[in-house]
Parts: sequence; C-alpha cells; structure tokens
Amino acid sequence: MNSTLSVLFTNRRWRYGLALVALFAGLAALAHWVAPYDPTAQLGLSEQWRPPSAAHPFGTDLYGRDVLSRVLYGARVSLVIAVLSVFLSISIGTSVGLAAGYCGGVVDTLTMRTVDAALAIPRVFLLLLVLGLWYGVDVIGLVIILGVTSWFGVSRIVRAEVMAVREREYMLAARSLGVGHGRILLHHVLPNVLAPVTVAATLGMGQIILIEAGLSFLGLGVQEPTASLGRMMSAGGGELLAAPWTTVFPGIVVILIVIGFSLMGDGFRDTLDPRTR
Amino acid sequence: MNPALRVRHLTTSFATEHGTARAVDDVSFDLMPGETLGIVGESGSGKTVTALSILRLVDKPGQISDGSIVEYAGKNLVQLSSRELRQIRGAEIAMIFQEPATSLNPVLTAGTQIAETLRAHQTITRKAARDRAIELLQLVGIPDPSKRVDDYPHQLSGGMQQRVMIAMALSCNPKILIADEPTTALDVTIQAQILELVTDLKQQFGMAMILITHDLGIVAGVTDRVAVMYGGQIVEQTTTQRLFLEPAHPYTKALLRAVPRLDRPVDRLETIPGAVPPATAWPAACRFHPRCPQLMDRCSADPPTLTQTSEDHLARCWLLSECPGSEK
Amino acid sequence: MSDATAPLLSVQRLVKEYRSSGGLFSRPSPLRAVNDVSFEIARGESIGLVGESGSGKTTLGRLILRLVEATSGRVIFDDVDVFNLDTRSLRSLRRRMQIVFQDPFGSLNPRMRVGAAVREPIAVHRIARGNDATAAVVRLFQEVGLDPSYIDRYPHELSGGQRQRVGIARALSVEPEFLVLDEPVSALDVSVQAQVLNLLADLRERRNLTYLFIAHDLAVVRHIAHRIVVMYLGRFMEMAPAASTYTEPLHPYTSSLLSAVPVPDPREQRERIVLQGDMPDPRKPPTGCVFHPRCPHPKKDQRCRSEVPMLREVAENRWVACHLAAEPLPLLSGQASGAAN
Amino acid sequence: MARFLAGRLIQAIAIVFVVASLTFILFRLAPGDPFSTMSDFSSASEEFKDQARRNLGLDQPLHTQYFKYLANLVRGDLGMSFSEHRPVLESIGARIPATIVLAAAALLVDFLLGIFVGAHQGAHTGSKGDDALSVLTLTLYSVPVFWLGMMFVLLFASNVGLLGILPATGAKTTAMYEHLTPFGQMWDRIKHLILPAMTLGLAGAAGTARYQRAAMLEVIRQDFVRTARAKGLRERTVLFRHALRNALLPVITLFGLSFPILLSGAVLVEVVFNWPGLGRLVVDSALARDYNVVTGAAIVAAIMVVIGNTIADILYRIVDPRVRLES
Repeated sequence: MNSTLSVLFTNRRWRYGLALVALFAGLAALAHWVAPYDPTAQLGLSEQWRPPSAAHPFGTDLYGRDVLSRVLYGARVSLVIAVLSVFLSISIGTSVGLAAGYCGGVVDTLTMRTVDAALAIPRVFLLLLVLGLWYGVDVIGLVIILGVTSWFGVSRIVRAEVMAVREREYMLAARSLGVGHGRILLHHVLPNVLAPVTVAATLGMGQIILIEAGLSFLGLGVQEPTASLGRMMSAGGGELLAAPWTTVFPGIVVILIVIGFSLMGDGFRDTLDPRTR
Repeated sequence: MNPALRVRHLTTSFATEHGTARAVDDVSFDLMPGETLGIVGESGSGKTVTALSILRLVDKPGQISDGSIVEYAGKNLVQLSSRELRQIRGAEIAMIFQEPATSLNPVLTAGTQIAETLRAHQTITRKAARDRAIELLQLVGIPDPSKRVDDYPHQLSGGMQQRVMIAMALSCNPKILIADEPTTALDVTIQAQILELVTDLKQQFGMAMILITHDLGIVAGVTDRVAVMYGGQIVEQTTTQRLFLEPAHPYTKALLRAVPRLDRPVDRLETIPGAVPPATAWPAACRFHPRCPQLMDRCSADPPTLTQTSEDHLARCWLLSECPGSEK
Repeated sequence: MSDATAPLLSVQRLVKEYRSSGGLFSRPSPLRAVNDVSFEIARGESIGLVGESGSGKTTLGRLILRLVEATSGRVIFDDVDVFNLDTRSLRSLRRRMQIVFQDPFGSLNPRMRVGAAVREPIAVHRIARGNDATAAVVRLFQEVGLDPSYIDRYPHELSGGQRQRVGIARALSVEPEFLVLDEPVSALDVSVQAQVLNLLADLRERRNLTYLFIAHDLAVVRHIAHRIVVMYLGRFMEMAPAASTYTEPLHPYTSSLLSAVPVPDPREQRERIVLQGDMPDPRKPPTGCVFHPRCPHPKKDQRCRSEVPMLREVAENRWVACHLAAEPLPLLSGQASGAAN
Repeated sequence: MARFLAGRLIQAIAIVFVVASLTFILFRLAPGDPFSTMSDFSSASEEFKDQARRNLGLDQPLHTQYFKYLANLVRGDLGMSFSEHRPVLESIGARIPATIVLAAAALLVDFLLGIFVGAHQGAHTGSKGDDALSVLTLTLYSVPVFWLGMMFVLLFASNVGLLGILPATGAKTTAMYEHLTPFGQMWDRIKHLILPAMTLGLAGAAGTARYQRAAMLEVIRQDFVRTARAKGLRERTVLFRHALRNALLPVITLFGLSFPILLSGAVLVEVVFNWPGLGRLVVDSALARDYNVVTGAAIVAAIMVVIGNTIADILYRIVDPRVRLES
C-alpha cells in the first residue's frame, strides 16, 4: 500500500486537493483557538450586518455575530457530518454491494431492484420525506438519515466491481486451488473493491457537504444556533441583499472544501487508471 | 531503381517518468518497389513503433526525434506538414493493424468506412464511393458484398473484419502497404486465408509491403527480405533465404532454434535465457548481451554497429567484426 | 489406490450447454460449447488438446476440474465421480487436480504479492504453516526457476514468463497429480515460450504428472504430448497418438490445421490447404458433420451434410469422426498413405 | 422496439411499486402518526384524533393498510392534501408543468454546453484552454446550486441586482401579465425562466463537461481513431465523426442518470427563485407535515425519473448499432 501512497503523492491534483482539505480541516479543528470571536456571541444591534472590515474580515450577521468565526465552527460541523455520514453510507453500501455481487441470484435481484427504486426517487425528495417525518433531528440524527439515504450508489459501484472481479481469471484460479468463499471475499474481492470505494467516499464527502447545505437552506438541516455552513448560507432574500457577505463567504468556503475533495477523488482515480493522466 | 521507401536513422522516443525511452533507435532500411520486407521481433522490440512512425501515427508522449523517411517521390515524411502528410496517408501508404475488432469504428458501417477513405482522397460522389466499396469488398473475398457493405463491424467475424480493413487500405491503390501483425489476433486457419489474400493482392496491385510480425514461420512464407529487431534496433538484415540458412546474429540463431516446429520433431527446445527487457531498461552496449550465449568482454562495454558480413547481409554483433566472415 | 492400468481420468459423454439469455420475450438459443465428448487419460500420460477459438477446448478443461458445471455427463478421477462431490470433498480433490491459465497476469491477483499467492493454497489446505510454509514457497520458486528474491514482488513487477512460472508454482503447491494447462505459453514471447515448455516437460518427468495440454497450435504441443485430440465446434474430430497425427492425419480438419501452421523455413513452403469460410456460429452449428461446410475433402457428399459422424477407432488407438476417413486423404497423398487401413 | 418498450413499462411499474412500498414503510417507521406530530392537531382532543385515525384507516392492521394504500395508488388516488384541502394529485398536477418547463430548459443548457465544452477539452487535452476550462468546470461542479442561484440574483436580478436586467422571482409578472400581448406574455415567461434555468443548467453542465471530457479521452486512444488518421482523414473528421460519436455513448447513459439529480436541484432552485413548481410544493408540504403530498410527490418524481431513463435508453439504441441490432 505504501507504493500506492507514494504514487498518489506524485499526482498533482491529489496533492492540491489534500492541501485544500487539510487546510480547512485544520482550521475547523482548531476553530476554538483560531476563531477571533465566540461564534454564538451576539455583539449587539450596533454590530448588526457590518460589512467586512479589519475587525470582522467576513463581516457580521443579523445578530451581530462574527461571520468568520461562525464559518470556522460551521466548517467543523459540516465536515463532521460529512465524515460520519459518508462512513455510514460507505459501510452499508459496501456490505450490500459485496453481498449482492458475490451471492448473485435472488439476493442480487432483490437488493438491486430495491436500489434501482431508491435511486429513482430524487435524493432531495427522499430526504424531505424522511426529514419531514423525523422533524427537528439533532446532528447525530441528521448523520444517520444522510448515511442511510446515500448508500445506494455505492452499493451499485461495489456490486459492479465485484461482478467484474468475479469474471477475472484469478478468481477461477483461487477456486481451482480450493480457496473458500470467506477467504476469497476477504483476500481477493475486497482489496480490489477498496480502490473504487475510496474514490466514491472521497467524492461522496463533497456531495454530502452540498446536500447538507441544501437541506439547511430549506430549513431542514442543522438547527440554530449550531452553525453549519449550509445553515449560514440560508439567509432570507432580505439578508442576502442587505448583507451579501453573510452568504457569500460561507459559500466560498463550501466550494473550496468540495473542490478539495473532488480533486482528491479525481487524483485517486487517475492513479488507479494511469491512462487518464 | 529507387526504393519505394528509404528510412534512415529513424529514432522514436517516449518521455516516461523514468526518463526518455528510445523505443526505436537508429533504424535504417530500404523498401524496394514490389518487395515484401519483414520486420520481425518479439514484443517490445520496437517493430510496431517503427511501423507507426512511418506514417507518424505514434501517439503522445512518443515522438520521432531523429531520422528521415523518404518515399519514392522524394518527400521526407518526417518533415511534411500535417496537410501534406494527410495526402500520403491512406492514399500512397496504407496500413492494416493487429486487432481488426478494435481498429474499425463500431458505430459506422463497413461501407461507410471504406467510402470515407475514397472521399478523403478522390473527388467522387457518395454513390460512386459506395459502389467502389462494394467492389472492394468483393475483391477481398467477402461473400454477398452488396449486403455486407451495410454491416457494422460487430456483425462480422474477425477474419471478415480484417478483410474490410484490407479493402479500406487498398481503396486508393497505395504504393506501399504496411501490415502490422495482420493475423496475430486470428485463428490459424483464418490466418492462412488472410496471408494468402494479402500476398495475392500485393501482386495484383503491384505494391511494396512491410510486414510486421513475431512469427518466423510467416516471415519464411511471405517475405523477400527481413530485418530482425531487438531492443529498438535492427540486429540483422538480409534476404529471407539467407536469414534462415545462414543467420549471423546470435539472437536470430537462438530464436530460430527456440521456435516449436511442426516439420521436425525435437525432444527439447533450445532456449534463450532471461526475458525481453522493456524499453526503459535496455542494457548498455549490446542490448542482447545479458542473454547472449556467445558473450564476450567487449559486448558489455561498447555498442556494436551494424556491419556488413557479406553482400546484402548486415548484422550488429562484435563476433562478426572481430573475425570477419567466420559466422557464415 | 486403484490399479495402475486403470485410467487416471475418465470423461464420459460430457456436454456443456450455455443458455444465452434471450431477453424478456425472445427464445434463448442454447450454445453447445462441449458436445458429447468422451475420452480417458492414463496416469503419466500427456494429452494435447488442440482447437481454434470457439472449439470448446477451454470449457472442456474447466469442466473436468468442475470450475464450470456440466450440463450432463460424468468425469471420473481415480474412481471418484467429480460431479457427485460435495463442496468439502471437491475442495480436497482440488489438491490432486490443478490448472494453469493462459494469461499469467489475469490469473494472479494484482494486489497480492506473488509469494503470498503461492503460499495461499499451502495455508488453505493446511499443508504447512509458518516457517515450513515459507520454506515450501522458496522450494517451489526454485523448482520453477524463479529467484526466491521475487517472493515479495507484485505480479506487475514481473515479466510475462516469470508470472507464468508463478502460476505454475502455485498450481504445484498442492502437489497435484493431474494438471490442465490451458494455453500456458500463448501469451508469451517466442524466446520465453521455449523456456516454459521445457520447464513443463521437466516437471512432468520429475513429478510424474499427467497433463491435459490445451493449445490452439499443433506445433506447441508436438514435443510434450503423447496423444493429440483435435476439437472443432465442441466435438472431437480426431484423437490419435502424436506420432501419427503429425505424419498421417486422419481428419481433413487436422490436415488443414497442420498445413495452416507456417513453417519457419523458406525452402519448405508447401502447397497449403487454405480452408474456405469462417468458423460457423456455434449457436447454429451445421447439420451432419459440423466441419462439412469448410471441408476440403474432394469426396464429401450428402452423408456429410446430413449424418453426424461418430468418433470411431479406425486403427489401433486412432479415432476419427469422419465418414470418409477409411480412405487416405488425397490432398496429402504423400503423407497419409495407409493411415486408416 | 415494441418488445423493448413493453419490457421497460414492466420495469417502470415494478420501480413505482417498490417506491410506493418504500414510502409506505418509511411512513410507518416514523415516530407517531400525522395526528401526534402535526401542529394543526396539537390542540385536538384524543377522542377526536382517534376518530380521525379511524376515518383514515390507521387503526387497521398494517397489511390491510398496505394493500388499501396500493389499491388507491393503482386508481391514481394519492390521498388528500391536509394543507391545501384538495386531492394530492390535483395539487401536484397544478405544479408539474412549471417544473417540466424548468427541467427541460435546464437539460438543454446542461447537455448542449456540457457536451460542447467537454468534447472541446477532450480533443485538446493539456492545452491552456483545457486547463482553464477544467478549473472552471470543477469549481462550478462544487458550487451549491442554491448559492449559485443567489449569486445570480445578486448579479442580475431587476431592482436588486448589480446589473438589474432579469426578473428573479416567479414564473411571470404578476401584476401586468394579463395586459401583455401574447408575444409579450411569452417574452415575459422566457425572461423569468432564464435565471432559474441557467442556474440549474450550469450546475449540471459542469458535471456533463467533466464526463464528456473523460469519455473523449478514453475514445481518442482507441485503435479505430488511429485507423481514421492512417486513412488520411482530416483531424476534424477524426475527432468529430469518429471520436465524438463514440464518446457520446457514455454521455447518453449520464443523461439517463441525471434526472434524479436534476429534480433534486430543481427543488432548491425553485425555492430560490420562487418558481411555482413541484419542488416548492414539496418543501412547503414537508415543512407543514403534509405527508400525503410529500409521498405523492416522491412517487411522481420517481415516475418522471423512470420516463427519463427510458428516453435515454431509446436514444442509446438509436446511436449504438451494437445494442440496436442485438435486441
């Protein structure tokens, strides 16, 4: 695996992506020390909707809170949600995909038809359905809901990969040598599936951040006073026009983080398939 | 007589992560009109890159870094503008490839692909091009050509696909045909059909042909002269007769002995130790020396040059220049 | 243990049919990849199975090892009915019969070091463990002519010939008696092909192995096979001792195959028999003799078109599936005289 | 083709059936029922709630509820909307045309722009233009679609935006619309459509371009492209006739897959631009706990996705002779 890592580091896109993600993850992790203000501290009406200045580089919001500080803490919330829900969705998706692809037959047909149907419901509709039913969930609830509704695509990727691996001659070779199913899954199938799963996970991080932002915008994501980046962008029309910085800066941070994850994913994919370089 | 093609010091290099690899290194040969020249070698010997270099079809990161390729009318293909080169490709010099299945465009019919070659080089109506395509399909022995002309490649067998490729190559009456392993992907009995077809048509059209292959049997049956390649270089070049009767280079000799043969039973095949090195790791001096059964001190120190051992016989080996004539 | 004269492997009326799924409403057309094939292999014998693509030779090899489930027929390996075994017994039988694949790169897991690949079956079958297993791997590497320092390499770090040696070492790790060699040298360079062919010949002798050597080319199996089987469209065309196959082929297909192989000698360019036409679609095989549409035999007649020729013994140990095989083949009159009398 | 369509129809019915079952299960998995969570009923007495549950059949065994639910679905009955006090199908039906107009316009922008940019990049990889476009598409691909809409509002919207040239809310001018000429009405609608469609389309185009570029790169190194060059064809012919035609095949697959993403995006864009479509309805209903509408909208959206997939499949069959002739 070390050789894969060293090859990864020669990939320019992966390095840039990693740098971006590391930068924001680092700032978010150190938000307590880096942020100039308490993100929930309301500095009073006199400080409401202040444009960017030396004291408030990203300006202040409706309640006079420092936008930069809120962005730092918000990035932390968004990243934690993304990491946890991607971990959940990848775990479910990989297990289901492995089972469907390796068992084949009825198991495969049933799970894949269900996945087809789930994928036919646009993700935001599905989330509105679920979040409408479980109204006012906390961050953990949100993570679970996001994770549980995001694994369908992953399971498809894994299944396709397992089917491809199953057709490879080394699977036949392992069977001909009397290697059992458990060992074949663990030593021959899984290692070959991990690479595309890693790509899916990396790209999924960006996607989940975008989805969470969208949900918060619709008023169904993280609830105040917790600041997620999405929540901060969801100011009403009045605020957008009166104090665009409250929306613009969190947006730029989201874009940079998502670009970071996309670059990492692309870079990783390039290393797996050297022809696209 | 002017050669149909005169290749001099052709060098094609690839920029890789491990430095520049000279996949084709200082290759020179003449192709006489009407002649069939075989270029034979194992995988990675540079034979296919040589063929692709002639029409400048080597993809990036490869590029021709030195040498000249002069056709019968005196044009140096290496220096032509892409517009001038286009007028040569497919019209004066045509090419057929190893994998007919992937070399034909899957979404265009056989007829379309032949007709578009005609229309690229001649002023000809759509209808006339189609009629000519049917004639060409007939010529290459495709049954029921007026129906097959509308077939897509996947509806044809491998042998039929290669026939379509040949029809396409012949469509503009080229002076030179380059065939890059034209039968390697085909079954033995189909291979025999295609080889027979190509040699017949070569006669009929009065073309010169370069046949790239790894199969010494095909070389023996089809070619007039042969260049043997190893490690990007020509190591031996002579008439086909002489190559098989009096091989001069230790590699050629060993290769001839290593081929399993139908015509004489052997208990044990002679082998060449080691494996063909990749272009990024070619040995210094003589590129064959680590595998050579007749290794001398000098072989790992200085690169041998291509020397004339007798009339019309060149070989790249120190054995031959140390005691000239001894290897005949 | 059974007595020494009994065959090690007996294949009886083996059939493999593939049902191509014809879609929701269309009728599936079955493809008979292997069509009613029977033969035996004696202990220590080496059989060359030759055919072009689509002949069913690879499927036959895999059927015998039960890597593919047969449609009907039986395979008896040393008195054991292979198709009647449960998973557990099958797994232990796999210690005795092994396979080497054509593409040494495809048959090795790209993410597994080659040493681990050879060690895996040793661990699975509990042949050795710990240092003993390591020592066994080293011994196997040496036996197939690989430097043991390659143990920690990945497949892509080896050359084609070295990878095929790993494939052979892996198959040998369980100490089998019978090996199916599925085109083991087709993907290799000429200069490396000879090395691997010699290695296989040496191993057979040293370990007293029995081989089913699959090839598309009669030249490759010439010096390793005792008997040659020629397959075409799922059926056996000819089965005879190697010596006679090469000098006096009985079946017109065999002689065409022999004639189609280019001989590396410009002096010996024979008059070739070039077969006309393509291999037929195996889903719609010709009636009668499957070879009749391409058969160059001058005497082929209505019977060839309508009646399937049975594989019959026309001389001692020489079997052929051709109505006309009792007569020498005029196309090869110089070679085939007296072949079937 | 008829057989293929029949097959797709069966598939579509199966998918709708599974979607309906999934929504039913979700519904029953949720804590409580509409009457215990919906704010409208918070002050109602337990007796009243029980009566209401009986009226809706919520007191019956699960399987009975399930079959009734399916039976109603087959009749096209998606239940009543609590907040709009009319059948769900009516609420949804009133909103669908606006969403279809928006989605169609966005699709046009998405694929026309995406294919053009991606093909251009794939044909000139490594050039400065390719690099610049790559940065642009990657950025656009990473932008939250509603935020992009907001930025467009800031930039272009009349009265409020910097340039102040386009309306940014609703599908038509509310006050003066009736007094406009038919041509004026159409122009008014187009003006209202531009910003939302551009927002949704650009976000999609970024993904399409990235995909098209990769497909083009994949095709360009195929043997038949080399054959086309060896024949002496012009580079433009090689790229567009030979390479692009094949590189469009995976993009058609993407077209089929893009419908759910498009509809998801439409929800957000409709909210930003106050577009009177299905998306706004479903958000408002979700916030108002009007479950029947949300469920119905999810089913209708799934049906739209299935229709989109079928169109993509048919397109694929038209373009790829290998699939066309096998069936």
